[in-house]
Amino acid sequence: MGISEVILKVDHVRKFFGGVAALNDVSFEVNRNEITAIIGPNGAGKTTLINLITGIYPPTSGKIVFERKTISRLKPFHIAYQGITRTFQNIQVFHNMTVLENVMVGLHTQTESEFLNCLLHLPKVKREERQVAEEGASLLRFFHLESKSDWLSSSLPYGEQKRLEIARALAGKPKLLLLDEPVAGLNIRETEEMAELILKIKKMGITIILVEHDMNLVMGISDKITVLNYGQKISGGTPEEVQKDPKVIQAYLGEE
Amino acid sequence: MGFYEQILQFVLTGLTIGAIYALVALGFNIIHNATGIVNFVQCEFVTLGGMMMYTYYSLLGIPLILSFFLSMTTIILLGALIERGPIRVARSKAIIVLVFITIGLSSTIRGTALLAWGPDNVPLPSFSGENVIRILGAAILPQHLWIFGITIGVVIFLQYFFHRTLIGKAMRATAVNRKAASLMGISVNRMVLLSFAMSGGIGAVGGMIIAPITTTSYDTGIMLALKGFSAAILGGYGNNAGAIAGGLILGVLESLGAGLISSKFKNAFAFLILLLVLFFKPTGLLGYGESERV
Amino acid sequence: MKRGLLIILVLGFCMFSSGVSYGAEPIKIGAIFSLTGPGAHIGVAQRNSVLIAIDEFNKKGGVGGRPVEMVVGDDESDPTKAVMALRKMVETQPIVALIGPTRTDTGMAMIPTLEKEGIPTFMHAGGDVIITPVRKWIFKSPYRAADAMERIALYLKKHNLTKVGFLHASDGFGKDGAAIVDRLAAKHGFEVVAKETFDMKDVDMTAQLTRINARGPRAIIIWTIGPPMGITTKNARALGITVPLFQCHGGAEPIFFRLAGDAAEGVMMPSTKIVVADKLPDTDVQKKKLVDYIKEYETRFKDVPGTMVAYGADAAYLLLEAIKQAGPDRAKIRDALEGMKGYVGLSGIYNLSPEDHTGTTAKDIALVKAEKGRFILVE
Amino acid sequence: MRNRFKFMAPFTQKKETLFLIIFALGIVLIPLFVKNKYYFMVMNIVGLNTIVVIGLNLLIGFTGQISLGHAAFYGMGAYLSAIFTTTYGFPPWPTIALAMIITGMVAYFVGYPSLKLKGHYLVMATLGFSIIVHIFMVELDQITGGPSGFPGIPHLSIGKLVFHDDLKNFYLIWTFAFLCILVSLNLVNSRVGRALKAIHGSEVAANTLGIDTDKYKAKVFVLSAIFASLAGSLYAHYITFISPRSFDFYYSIQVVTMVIVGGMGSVWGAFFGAGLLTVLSEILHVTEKFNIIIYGAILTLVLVFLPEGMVVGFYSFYRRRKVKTLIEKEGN
Repeated sequence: MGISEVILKVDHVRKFFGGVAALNDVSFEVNRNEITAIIGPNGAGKTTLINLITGIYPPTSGKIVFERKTISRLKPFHIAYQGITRTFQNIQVFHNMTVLENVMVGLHTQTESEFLNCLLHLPKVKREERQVAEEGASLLRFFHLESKSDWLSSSLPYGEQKRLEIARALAGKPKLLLLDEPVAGLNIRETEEMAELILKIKKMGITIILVEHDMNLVMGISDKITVLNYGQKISGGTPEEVQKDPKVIQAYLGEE
Repeated sequence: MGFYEQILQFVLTGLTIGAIYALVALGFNIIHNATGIVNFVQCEFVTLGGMMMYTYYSLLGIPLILSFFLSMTTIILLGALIERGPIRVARSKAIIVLVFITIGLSSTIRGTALLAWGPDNVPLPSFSGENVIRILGAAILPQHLWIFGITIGVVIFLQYFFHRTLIGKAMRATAVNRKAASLMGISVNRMVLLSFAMSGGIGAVGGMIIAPITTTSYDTGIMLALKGFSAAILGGYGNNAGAIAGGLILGVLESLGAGLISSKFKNAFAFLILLLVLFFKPTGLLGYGESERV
Repeated sequence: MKRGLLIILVLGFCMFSSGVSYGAEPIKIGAIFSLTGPGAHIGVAQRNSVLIAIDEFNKKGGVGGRPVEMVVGDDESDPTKAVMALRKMVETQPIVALIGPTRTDTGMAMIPTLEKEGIPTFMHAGGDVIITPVRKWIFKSPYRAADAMERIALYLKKHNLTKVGFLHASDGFGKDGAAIVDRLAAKHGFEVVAKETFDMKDVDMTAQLTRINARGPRAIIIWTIGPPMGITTKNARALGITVPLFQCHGGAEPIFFRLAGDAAEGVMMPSTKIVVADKLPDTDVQKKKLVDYIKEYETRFKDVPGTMVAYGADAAYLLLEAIKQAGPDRAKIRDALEGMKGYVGLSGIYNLSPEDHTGTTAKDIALVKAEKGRFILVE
Repeated sequence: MRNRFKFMAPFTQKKETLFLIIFALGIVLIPLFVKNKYYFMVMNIVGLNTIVVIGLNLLIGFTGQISLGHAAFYGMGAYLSAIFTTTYGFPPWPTIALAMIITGMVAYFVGYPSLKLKGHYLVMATLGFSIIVHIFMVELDQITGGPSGFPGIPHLSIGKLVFHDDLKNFYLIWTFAFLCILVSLNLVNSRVGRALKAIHGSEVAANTLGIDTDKYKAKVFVLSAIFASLAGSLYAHYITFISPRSFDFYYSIQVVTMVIVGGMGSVWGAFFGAGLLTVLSEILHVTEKFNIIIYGAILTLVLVFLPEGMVVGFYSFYRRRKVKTLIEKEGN
């Protein structure tokens, strides 16, 4: 493997919740245009890590650097503007909006009309609206959701809601996309489709962090894997290296 | 009356009314912890406590003590009824919808009370006479002692209930994490039902013990409850010890403010404190009673 | 869909507008009271008081055989609703005059419309702002607050009580009183040593009374109506305050005893003579009228009339008398009202004039004292 | 459980233009059929309430934040206009704008700190604030006239045209109501509108998509306060008398009920809610005391059984049926 550029660096990060350490001194790096998986048993701190990277809460100590910029004290919306978007473990599509509108919200960082312009519906807003609607529609085509674009998102079946959430995250033209358990609850066929989709996204030049329990998926598509247990990083490397690591086998694979 | 006697007088009256705020604040907390909502029917629990006692005692001639417990039971049942009825039936369980439902119910009950008892204030007799008691130059009524005593009783009962009984512990567990609690086999619905019943009972007690001093009417509960809520925020919303501290502090501050600064803006004090706490120390004096969830 | 809603809405309006048509026989007068909301406990009693006056008037033959009919409206103690109720009445009913409303703020809200439409109006509201400056079409029946307090001042003077504590509600009525007490202090040579205020919804006025008491007043005047009358009295007694307590001229109501309980004993207040009618000397010109009225009120509403009832009834009596004299013509009724002299009412002898739209003076006011659940005449 | 709380994106743009035209026509045509001043007054109050409710709906219905303090902003508009024009002789129209600016700034200071907090703290902050404002209206009687109210406010005028009767005020108030509906529709069908709805849907998700949720919540709160202030100023110049009683807690509850009955998240629903409840409370006048019960009962029943509100509720029922038939067709 050639020399790859580091896009995200997690540096000695700790996170305490009321004295309990959810993450304890975790460091790892993510290379540009790779798929990096984070795995570990339940309660290992995977989702906490994603929440820290996307700024849901700040780390207790340590820092997170994205493209040479420290982002660990930024608010989530700032981080979105830096080019990081995500999906959620428990789907967070906007139930009160249509499928198309959901994706259009995803385009928020790509547009700039503010209150006053919108109230008066200035020509600029009109232009932007048209552009946003078109881009949204083309994204929906990419995700095979175009026939349901004016459905209320809550009326979509589960698998399609998952796809919609990814579409929405992708709309923000991220450099780094974080997927929190994208195939949880999907059947085998849907999981295969999702794997293809993730690889397709990678081909678009987007770096991906993947939190997942499905080992077949993780081993199949990841370039690198970081393994967490009880809030600590216990292993890291290529899928082959990780699979051989006795610590991982003991802590994780041994369980199953 | 010298300056220190005055101060003592303000503090004593402040503590009395503060005890009522504390009871109301506890009522708010219990429901908040079980459901996450602000329950506006708390106002009516307080009102109805006094009005039911008036009905049982003054209109039906039932002995005072019996009236007290009858009235409390009635409001407990009402609380349970509200949970079993509108709150559980509601098609949407979104917090915003549930809060608004309690606002609607509050209005409905207040209107019904107006029909049933009319707009006039009605008196309740003191529990034991009206002979003024002098403490270091300050004057208080026997009813004030009843208020302190009963409030302390309620607090001790709650302390015991939440920390020593299985069902109380289950309620605390539900407050901390609903999902985990239900996985542990705790019936969340039952806990919510219980919380409504308990808030009802506590609110009713507050309404009953203050009524002999202030008289009571179909809408007395509103101001008491809103200030009780301020007390809950002051102490840290959801935190029971905070509710008691918040109530007493608010009562005393209000009384001192009215007495020493100006009685003009007496009612503004409580809400000013509410705003200041929200702006500068939103966790209240003693912090949240629950952990943060994302 | 939306159009459907619009149609429903418009239909709704049309249903209103179909209106009700009556024969032209009865003469209509409007009456707007606070039947609900914070002013309700007074508004309902006042409606009752007016009902009696009108029935009595009709029994005596009305205006040349034409009965007077009262069209009742409720302002919900809300100024906006008051104006709406008035507009509705003006548009749908041929009223020649208006009685009410109950509250000062609802009254003030209605004044622009009343003046514009030219409707002679007898209000029940207590605030003197209603008739200061004198407005062409507006009269009011309750005593001027200044007259009522002057009655107390005379007592203070007589008993040489020169240091006075003043406690008042923060509503319009209470604030009027606060201004008046300063004027009277200068006039009658007493000193206001402390002045405190409370909100109508307050449940405890101990702090304010403590402050007042600390200044060593020889008498305390409390200026409010409704529930706070009871609470302040109770609080004062609880603090062990023994100096004479005065409540305002709206206090002499049966409910005062229920609100204040044992603490009521000895509290004095200016009042209409209605609460002490049976104790008046037979020479009193108002006595017969009062006794008859009370009997009628008690049999009809199973309730003891208080001082507010007298104001309500007088507004009606005066207006009916004017209608009788002038016929169903708004301007003539107004002129007749203004010319009303020496009319013996329940609250006093009314002498209305272009300068005086209330017509009573401090002389008409009785000072009464609460004693064993009844009011007695002090002097 | 949560996804049962459904909103429909109720109307398409094309339909909205049609409704706006019908609405404008209605404003122009109604005076041809209605002559009774009382009905105009009722409609004018509906208009004023509509302005407040539309603004409040942007906050409650679209963004999912609860305010129980809009009576205070309504009152601030009314009092600021009354005091500046009557006491200090300011020209009325600029004063209305000034009142809107002041109210907006005050709203920002009240709203921003509590909107940053998780949970429904705004409810209590606004409630506390509105009680404080009410106390100031009552206590600062040198300035506000205290509880007896503030009389003698001038009518608005444009050149020689004085808006002194119900009909002229009808045109004035409804022109503003129309404009408010127009700009609100613009807003909700835009980037900002979507951001607000997204905050209602999931605040965390909205934030991770680049939406500055704190700022948007504060801004929409300010906007809703400004709408209320405008309505308050118009009210003051229309009735020419104001008193604290018109701006108390009950008014806040009333407008919130209108939002909910009309439908959270529907601009037209706001108009419907304001109209229905204002007219209803006039009709219910007959029943006197039952008024407050009926209000509460309507609020409760609508929320329990039609949490989307009546307009959106019925509409989404219709949509759901349509979607169902579509699915069935697809199946064939």
